[in-house]
Amino acid sequence: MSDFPLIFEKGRAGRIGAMIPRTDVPDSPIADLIAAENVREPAALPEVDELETIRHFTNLSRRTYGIDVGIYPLGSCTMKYNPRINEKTAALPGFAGVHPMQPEETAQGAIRLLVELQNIMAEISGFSHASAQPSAGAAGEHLCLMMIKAYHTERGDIGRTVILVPDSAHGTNPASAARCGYSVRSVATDAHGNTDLNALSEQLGPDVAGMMLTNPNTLGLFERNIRQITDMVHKAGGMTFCDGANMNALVGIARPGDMGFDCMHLNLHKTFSTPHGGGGPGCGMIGCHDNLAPYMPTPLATEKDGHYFLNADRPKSVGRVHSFHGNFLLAVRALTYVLAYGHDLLPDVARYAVLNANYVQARLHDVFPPAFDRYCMHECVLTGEPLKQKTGVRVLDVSKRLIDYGCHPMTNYFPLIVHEAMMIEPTETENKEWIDRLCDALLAIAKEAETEPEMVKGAPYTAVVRRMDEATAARSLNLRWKQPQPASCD
Amino acid sequence: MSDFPLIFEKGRAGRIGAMIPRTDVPDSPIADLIAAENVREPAALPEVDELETIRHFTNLSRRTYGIDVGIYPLGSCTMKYNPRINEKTAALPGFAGVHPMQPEETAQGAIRLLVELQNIMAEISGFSHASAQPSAGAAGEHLCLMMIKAYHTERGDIGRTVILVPDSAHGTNPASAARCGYSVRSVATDAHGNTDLNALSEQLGPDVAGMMLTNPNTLGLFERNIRQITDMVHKAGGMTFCDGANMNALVGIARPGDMGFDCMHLNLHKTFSTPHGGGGPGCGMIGCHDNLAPYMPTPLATEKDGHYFLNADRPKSVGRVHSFHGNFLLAVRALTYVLAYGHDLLPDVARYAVLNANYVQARLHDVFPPAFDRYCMHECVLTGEPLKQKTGVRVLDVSKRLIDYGCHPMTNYFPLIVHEAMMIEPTETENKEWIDRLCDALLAIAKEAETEPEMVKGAPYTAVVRRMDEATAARSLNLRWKQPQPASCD
Amino acid sequence: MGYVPHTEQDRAEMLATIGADSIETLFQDIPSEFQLDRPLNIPHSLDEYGLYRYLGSLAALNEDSGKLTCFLGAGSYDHYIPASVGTALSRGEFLTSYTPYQPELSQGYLQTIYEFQSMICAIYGMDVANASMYDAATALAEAAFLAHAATDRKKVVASKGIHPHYRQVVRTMCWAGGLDYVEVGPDEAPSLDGAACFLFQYPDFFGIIRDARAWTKAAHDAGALAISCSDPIAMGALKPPGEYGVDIVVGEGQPLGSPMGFGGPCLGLFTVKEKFVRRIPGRVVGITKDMDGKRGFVMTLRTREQDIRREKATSNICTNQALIALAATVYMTAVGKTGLRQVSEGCIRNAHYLADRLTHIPGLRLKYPDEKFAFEFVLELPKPAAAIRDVLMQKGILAGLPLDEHYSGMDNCLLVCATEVRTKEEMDRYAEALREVSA
Amino acid sequence: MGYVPHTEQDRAEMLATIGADSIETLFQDIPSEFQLDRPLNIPHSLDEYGLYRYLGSLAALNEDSGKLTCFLGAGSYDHYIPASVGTALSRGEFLTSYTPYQPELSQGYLQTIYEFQSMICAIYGMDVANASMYDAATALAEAAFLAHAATDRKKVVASKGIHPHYRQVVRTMCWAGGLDYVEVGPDEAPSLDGAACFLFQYPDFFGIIRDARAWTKAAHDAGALAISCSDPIAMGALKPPGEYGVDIVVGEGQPLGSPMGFGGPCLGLFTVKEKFVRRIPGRVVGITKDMDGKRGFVMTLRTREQDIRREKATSNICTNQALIALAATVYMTAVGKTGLRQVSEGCIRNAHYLADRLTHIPGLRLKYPDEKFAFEFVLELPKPAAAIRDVLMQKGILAGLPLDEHYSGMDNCLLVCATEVRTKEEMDRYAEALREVSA
Ligand SMILES: Cc1ncc(COP(=O)(O)O)c(C=O)c1O
Ligand SMILES: Cc1ncc(COP(=O)(O)O)c(C=O)c1O
Repeated sequence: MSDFPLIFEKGRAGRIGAMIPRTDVPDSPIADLIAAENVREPAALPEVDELETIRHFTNLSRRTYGIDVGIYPLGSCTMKYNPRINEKTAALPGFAGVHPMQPEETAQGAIRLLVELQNIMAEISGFSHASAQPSAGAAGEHLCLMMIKAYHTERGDIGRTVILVPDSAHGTNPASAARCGYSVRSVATDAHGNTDLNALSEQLGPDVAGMMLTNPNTLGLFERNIRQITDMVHKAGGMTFCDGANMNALVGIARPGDMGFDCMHLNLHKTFSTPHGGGGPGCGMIGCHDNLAPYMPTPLATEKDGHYFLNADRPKSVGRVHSFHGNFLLAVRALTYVLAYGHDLLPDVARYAVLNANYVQARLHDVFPPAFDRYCMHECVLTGEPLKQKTGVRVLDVSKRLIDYGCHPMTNYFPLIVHEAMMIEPTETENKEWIDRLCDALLAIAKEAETEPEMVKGAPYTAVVRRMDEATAARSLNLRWKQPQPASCD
Repeated sequence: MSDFPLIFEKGRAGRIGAMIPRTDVPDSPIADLIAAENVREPAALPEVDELETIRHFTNLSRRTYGIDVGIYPLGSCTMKYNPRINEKTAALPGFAGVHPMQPEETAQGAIRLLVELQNIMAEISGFSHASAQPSAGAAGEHLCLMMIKAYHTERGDIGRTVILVPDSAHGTNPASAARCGYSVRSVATDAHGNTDLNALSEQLGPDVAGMMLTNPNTLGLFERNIRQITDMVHKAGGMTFCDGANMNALVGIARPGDMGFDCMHLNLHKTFSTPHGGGGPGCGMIGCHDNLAPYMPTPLATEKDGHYFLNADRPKSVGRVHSFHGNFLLAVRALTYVLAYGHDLLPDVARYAVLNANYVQARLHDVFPPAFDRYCMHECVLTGEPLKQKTGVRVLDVSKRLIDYGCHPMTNYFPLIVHEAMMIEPTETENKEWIDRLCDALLAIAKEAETEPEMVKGAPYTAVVRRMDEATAARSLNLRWKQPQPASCD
Repeated sequence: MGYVPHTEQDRAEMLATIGADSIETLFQDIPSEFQLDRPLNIPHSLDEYGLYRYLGSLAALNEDSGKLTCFLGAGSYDHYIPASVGTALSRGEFLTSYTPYQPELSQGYLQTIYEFQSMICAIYGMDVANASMYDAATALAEAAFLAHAATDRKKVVASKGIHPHYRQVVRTMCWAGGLDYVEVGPDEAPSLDGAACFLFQYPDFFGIIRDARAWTKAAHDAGALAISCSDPIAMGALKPPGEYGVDIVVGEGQPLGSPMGFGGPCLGLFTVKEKFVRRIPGRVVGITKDMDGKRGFVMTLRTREQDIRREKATSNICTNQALIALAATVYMTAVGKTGLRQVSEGCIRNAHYLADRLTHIPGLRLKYPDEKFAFEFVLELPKPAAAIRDVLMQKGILAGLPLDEHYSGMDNCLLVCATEVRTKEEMDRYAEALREVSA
Repeated sequence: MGYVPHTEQDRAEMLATIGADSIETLFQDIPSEFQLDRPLNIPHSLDEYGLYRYLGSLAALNEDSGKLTCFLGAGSYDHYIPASVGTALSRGEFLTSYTPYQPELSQGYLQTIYEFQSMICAIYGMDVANASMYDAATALAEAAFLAHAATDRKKVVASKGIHPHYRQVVRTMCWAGGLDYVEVGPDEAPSLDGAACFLFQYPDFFGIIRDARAWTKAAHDAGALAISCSDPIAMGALKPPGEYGVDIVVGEGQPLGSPMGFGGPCLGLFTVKEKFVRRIPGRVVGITKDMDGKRGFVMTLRTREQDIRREKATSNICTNQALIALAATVYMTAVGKTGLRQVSEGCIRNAHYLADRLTHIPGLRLKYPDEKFAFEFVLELPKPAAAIRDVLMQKGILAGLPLDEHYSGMDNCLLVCATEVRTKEEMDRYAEALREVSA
C-alpha cells in the first residue's frame, strides 16, 4: 500500500470544502478598506471539497486507536471511559455559545457551574478553595508554585529558592519549578518505593520553598509516611504541593488536603474523565487551604446571596493564568461526570481502580514482578528486567508486540528509577475480560520472547506502519509541508 | 484472527450499559400493579457495560464501509455526499422532540416544514401536489398505484387490472403493482435502450390501469420517446407513473410532470441526500397533478392564511399510509439539502452527475463497453461480457477485486436485461481524482484478469472477511443468537 | 457550489475525455420541449450558516419535549435515550453506507442487524425477526398479507383496540391488495369464521393488558393467524405474545432509542414463528462462513425479495429503517436485560402513581377501572378533553390525547401516558393543574 | 454503578487472584487517620437523564449567541463553524486517544498535527509551528521566555495594544520566572534597550492594523526579538507577521472552528522562524519512515521536553490543546485557501459597514478615525459605554466591550466587533437601537 496522502496532496486549485457565509453588505474591494499594502496573497491552505474533508479525517481517525477501540492502560494517564453524556452537556448552546466577557448577569449559569465545580473539587481533595483556571496539570503545578512563592514573598521569607522533587516525579514537576524561578533538588526513594525520609531531611533547609509530591506516587504506591513528610517540610518552613495526577486512587477514600498538603492540582482530564482528545485540552484545577487562598488567580468564580460573579478584587492574587476562565467546556464535562457518581458512588471509582491494578499485578507477578512488592494503588509498576536478562527482549519490544494483540501498550521507562519499567493503569472502567485479555497477551508475549525473540523485536506487524525511525525524524527535520518546487530549467 | 464476537458473547450477568432513570414514586412490586400472571422473565438481552457498548459499535463501524470512507458508485443508489449540516438540523430539539399528535398550534414549524418541502418538491418534479408520507421509494410507488386505482375506481373504470412495467425495471415496481392487486405485464426494451414502442402498443389495452416507467431508465438513458409513451398510455385509458429513483439526472433540468406523467415518487434518500443509513430510513415523497390529488393520502400538510394544519378532511383519499406523517426527520434533512442549492445551484447537481457518469463511460469504453453506446445520464451501464469471454472473469469477480483497490463495487447484474451488467453511478459529489481512481482500478483489474484470472476470482484479500458462502446461509438458517445449551449430563 | 467539487479545469478535462464540447451536449436526449427554460420557482440557495439559522427558526416555532412535560403517548413516546445511541449513529460508516449488498465491506453493519434480529426475538418471545419494516402500521399490514398468503383467506379482522392510525393504514393496504377488512370492538370476542387473521394490540391503545392468550386461541380455533402489535418497552415487564402462541408479533420500535421526531422515522418490528420464516417480508441477515472458514454475516433468503422475485416477492419493501434499527440495537445493548425491565417497570410505576393521583381529584375517574393497564390509561373528565388539554398546554403540560376524534362517545376521555422519565414532581404538578381546571 | 462495570462475581474472582479478602485491604497503606469516615459533602448521584436535565437547567441560565446577536469580540469570536468540524471531533478514536506516544497506533492523529503545523505556518508566514499551547495568553508568555533564553536578557516589553488579559498573564508569568515586565502605550515607539523582546498585537486589541514592520525593525535594531500576537482569521486578508520579519508569532486559535465556550477551551498558536526551532516549547510532530520505508509521523525534538529534560526543558507544558488544534485543522481544511480569505474579507466588510452606519448616528464617532482597522473598532459614545451596553442587552444585542474597565480614560468607549456571520439586517438593527439609546 502506498503512503496515506497528506491533505496538501489532495484537492485542486479552486476547490473549497465549506459554504462560507455570504455577506450582504456592499462588496467594496478589501484594499479600499484596509489599504492595499496590508493585503496579502492567500495563505497556502488546502483546496479540497467538503466530502474530501470528511473522508480525510474519517480515514485518519481509522488510523488512530482510542479508548473507544480497546483497552488503553497507559500508566499515569488514567485512560478511563469518557462518558458520552459529557459531550452532550458540553455541546449545549447555553454553554458553548457564551462569550467570556459578556455581562455576568447574562452568564449566571456558567459562573454557577464553576462555583459548584470548585466546591465539589475542594471537598473531594480536602481543601477549602479551588480554581479551574489552569489549562492542564503542568499549569496547575506552576500556579501552585506561584502561590507558594507569593506566600513566602509576602512574609518577606525571600531566601527560599529551592523546590524538592522526588526522583520518581513526573517531568512536569521539575520543569514547572524551573519556570517558576526555582532550582530543583531531587529526593531519593527508599527500598519500599516511598520517599526516603533520611534523604528528605538532608535536603531540607532554609532555602527550601517547598516540596512537590505525587501521592500515590508515580510508583503507584501510597506514601505511607505522608504525615511525617508534610510535617518535616512545614517544620523547615517549606510548603507542600500535591501533584494530583494520581487522584483516581483516592477519590472518596482519602483527601490530600487532610494529609498536610497546602495545595494541589487535579487533572480533570484524568480523574474526572474529560477526554484526553489526543493530548488535550485538559483542566488542571487547583485547590488550597485558607493560607494560600489570597494568592489564587484572578478572577475567581464566587457566589454571594444566590448571585454569581467573577471576583477580580483580589489584591494579593498572583494574577491571571488564562486568557479567560480556563478550559470552561471541560469544567462542564467534569461536573457532569462527578454528578454521575455523587457522594454515594464516587468511592467506587478509587475502589475498583485499585482492585483492577492489583489484579494485573497479581496476574503478571511471576513474569513481570512489581518494582516494589506490596499492594499497589490505581496502577502498578512492574519491571521487565528479568525478561530482558533472560531473552534480550526489552519492554519496548513487549509494548510494540502488544499492539499485535489488539491492546494499547502501557507506559514504559517511567518512572526513571525503575529498570525496564512497565507502568500499567487499567482504570476502574475496564471490565475483567479486557484486563484478562491484556494480561494474557503480556504473558503470551513473554513466552514468545523465549522462543522467538527476534519476532518480538520486530513488532508490530499489524499496525498501519511498522516501527518508526525516530532518529531520522529528529536529525533531518520535516515539520511542515512545503509546496514542491518546480524543477529548475537549466 | 479469531471471529469478531457477537454482543451476546460479551459481558456478564448483572452488567448494564446505561443509567436507567430512577423513578421517585413509591416502589410497589410490579406484580401488584399489572397482576402476577402478566409478569415475564426478563428478555435475554445482552449484559454489557457502557464502555463495552461504545467499543462494540465503534469497532463494528470500523468493519463497515461508507461514503465517508471512499467512493461508493452503486448504480441506481445515488450514493452522494450526505452533508453534515443536515444531521445538525435534524437533531434540533425543536424537531426531534415534537410529538406527532400534539396540537397543531404547537407544531406550526413542523407542519410548515412539510408544506415548504411539498411545494419545493412539487416544483422540482413538475407537479402541483406532493406528500411526504411514504417511508421509501417502494412505498411511494405503491401509493401512486393506489391513487391510480382509486381514480379508475371512482370513474367506474373497473376492468383495469394490469400494470405495464419495462423489462429493465427495478424489482420494486412489479412487486408494488402486485401488492396493489394488479398483475404485471412486461414491456421490452429496444435496441437503443429505450422502451420499445411497438412492444408497448401491443401490451396496451382496456385492461391496462397504467404504466410504471423510470426516467432516465435503469439503463441510465433518457427515454427519448417519453412524449409518445405517455400519450400512448393515456390514449389507452391508462395512467402513467414515473419511478423517480433516477431524478438525480434531471433536477433543475427537466421535470417528469411536464412529460406526461400523472404522478411520481422521489427518493429523498437518493436525490436529496438524506443518508442511506445502511439501508434506510428513506422518504418516498410523491407528487401528482390535480387529477390524482383527491386520492392523495390523509392527512395532508396544508397552509391557509399563514396558518399550518394537517388536513384530514379528504373524503376521496386512499387513506393513511404511515403511522404518522412519514419519516419526518428525513424531510428536515431534505429541506436543508435542497435549500443549500436553491434555484440558482440545483441544476448543477444533475449537470455534474451526468458529466461524471459520462466520464466514467468514456474512460472505460474500450474495456467495459456501454450496453448502449450513447451519452448516458447520471449513471452508465456497461457490460463485462467481453472480459468474461476473454478471461473467464465475471463482473462479480471484478467487483470483489475492486474492494482490494479501496473502492466500493458498482451495482452488478442489474438491470437484468444486460449481460454481465456493471451499473456505475458516481454522483456529482465525487471529484475527478476519486473517479479516476475507480477507473484506473477497473482497468488494472481487467489487466489482472488476463494475466492472473484465478487471483482475481479469489478476491477480495484485504477485507475483514473473504467471499461469503451465501448458499449455506440460506440452507442452514441461523437468523438469531440462541443461548448455548448446557451439555446434557447422561 | 453546493456540494459539487468540480473546478473549471476538471470540467474541461472531463469533457475532453468524453469528447463533448459542453455539459449541455450530454443532455441531448432530452427533447428540448422538456428542458426547463427558467429557474425553478424555489428559494435561492443558502450557505451553511444560513441553513442552520433558517431551519432553527422553523424548529423554534414548535413546542418540544424540552419545553413541555409530555404525558402524551399513543404510539410515540418520550423515553430516555442513552448518549451511546447517538455516538453509534454518528459513525459515518454506518450513516453513509448502503444496504449491505457487498457483505465483505459491511460485516460490521450486518452483524448489528443479526444482533437486532436476535434481541427483537428475545423481547417478543418469537423465533425470527426481519431487519425492519417502515413502521408499526405497515408492519401490521404486511402481517395481514402474510396471513392471507399462508391461509389463502381474504378476511382480515382487526380489533378497535389497535391504534386508530394503524387501523387506517391496514384498511388502506387491504383495500388496495384486495383483502376484506373488518373491525371488532376493543373488548369484543371476535368472530373469526373464514378469517385469515385476527389483529390486536397488546397492551392495547388504551394501555389495557388484554387477554392475548384467549384471543390467540380463538384465532387458532378458527384456523386464522393471531397477530399482535406490541410495544417493546411494555415487553420489558409483560409476558410477551410469543409465550401465548401468537403467530406474528409486530410493533413500533421508536421507543427503543429514537426521538419522537414528529412521528418519524419510525421502526417497524416484525417477528414470526419458525414455520413462517420463508414467508417473512423484507431483509433478513444470517450467519455463514467465508471461504477461509471465518464467521461472517450475509443477507439471506434473498429469493423472497423483490429484486429477485419481482411481482412474486413476499413484499415490495426495499429500503427499510436500517439506521433506526441500529439505534434500537444500541439501545437494547445499553439498557440490556436488567435495564429494559427497569425502564418498563419505571413506566408502569409512574403511570399507576399518576392514575392514582388523578383519580383522587373529584370528578375524574378511570374509564376502565376494572382493567389492568401498563403505562397508559383512559381518564374520564367532567368536561371535553380537548378543552382541558388546551388549558394545560398553557402551563407547559402536554396532558394526553383527547379520544373523541378517534372513538365516538369518548368526548370527555383523555388518553394519558407516563414514561420512566417523568418525575413525581412533574406528575404532582400535572395533578395540581388538572385539579384547578376541572374544578 | 456510575461507569464501573464490575459485578459481585468479578470482584470475588479478582480478589481471589490477588489473595486479598476485600477491596478495603488493598488500601491498607493509607493511614487510617486519612481514610474518610464519612460520605463526601457533594450532591447525590444523578442518572444520565437527570444529568442532562440538571446541566441543561444551568445552561438555560445563560444568554448565548443563539439568543443574542453578538457584536462582542475582544479575543473570543462568534464565527461560522462548518458542520464537518463536529463530525471529525466526534470520532471516538480522536476524542479518546492519549498523546501519541505510540506512533504506530496514532498515525492518523499524528498526521493531523503535522498538517496543523503546516497550515498555521502558512497562515502566519512562519517556518515552524508547534502542536499547540494552552491559549494566546500563555503562548505569549512562552514566547517571552523563549526570547529570554535566546537573548539572555530579562526585560520583556509589551505594548498596551495587547489584550489586557493576555498582558495580565504575561505579567504573572514573568514575575514568577524572574523576568522584568514593562508596558508601553499602544501607539508608542517602544524603547527597547536591553530588552529580550517586544510583544505586540497585530491587528491590535482595538482592531487597528499597526505598523508591524516598523516595530519589528525597532526590536531587531535593539537586539530584541519581535513577537506578535495575531488573530488567524485576520490573517486571511492581512499581510502575515512572518512577512515583516517577526521572530515569533503566536495567536488564539478559537476562531478556527471552536465555539466561544465562555472562553475555553482556547488554542494557543505558536510559530517561530527556523533558527529558533530547537527552542520551541511543547510538542512538535515530524515526518519520518518506518522500518519498511513507509512514510510515517512521530513526535520529534523530544529532548526539549519536560519528560526527558525535566527542569532544563524549554517549557513545562505537557497536555496541550490537541483536540482544539484538530478542530482548527478541520476548519482550515474545510474553508481552505479561498474560504479563509472570504471569511476574513467578510468580517472586514461587515465591520466597516457597521462602523459607517454607527458613525452616522449623531454623537457617535470612531475613537481612532485615522487608523485602518480590521474587524473591530472603538466607538466613542455620548454616555458611559456600560450603561448603553446594558440597554441594548435588553433588546437581545450584545453590543461590545466597554473599555473603561481595561483602559483608564476610556469611559465612553465601546469595542465593537462584526464577524462574517452578521447580516446587514442585524447591523441595521444594532444601529437603530443605538440611535434610540444615544438620542
Ligand atoms: C504524575 C503526573 N504529574 C503531572 C502530569 C502533567 O499533567 P498535564 O499533562 O495535564 O500537564 C502528568 C501527566 O501525564 C502526570 O502523570
Ligand atoms: C429504480 C429504482 N426504483 C425504486 C427503488 C426503490 O426505492 P426504495 O429502496 O426507497 O424503496 C430503487 C431503489 O434502489 C430503485 O433503484
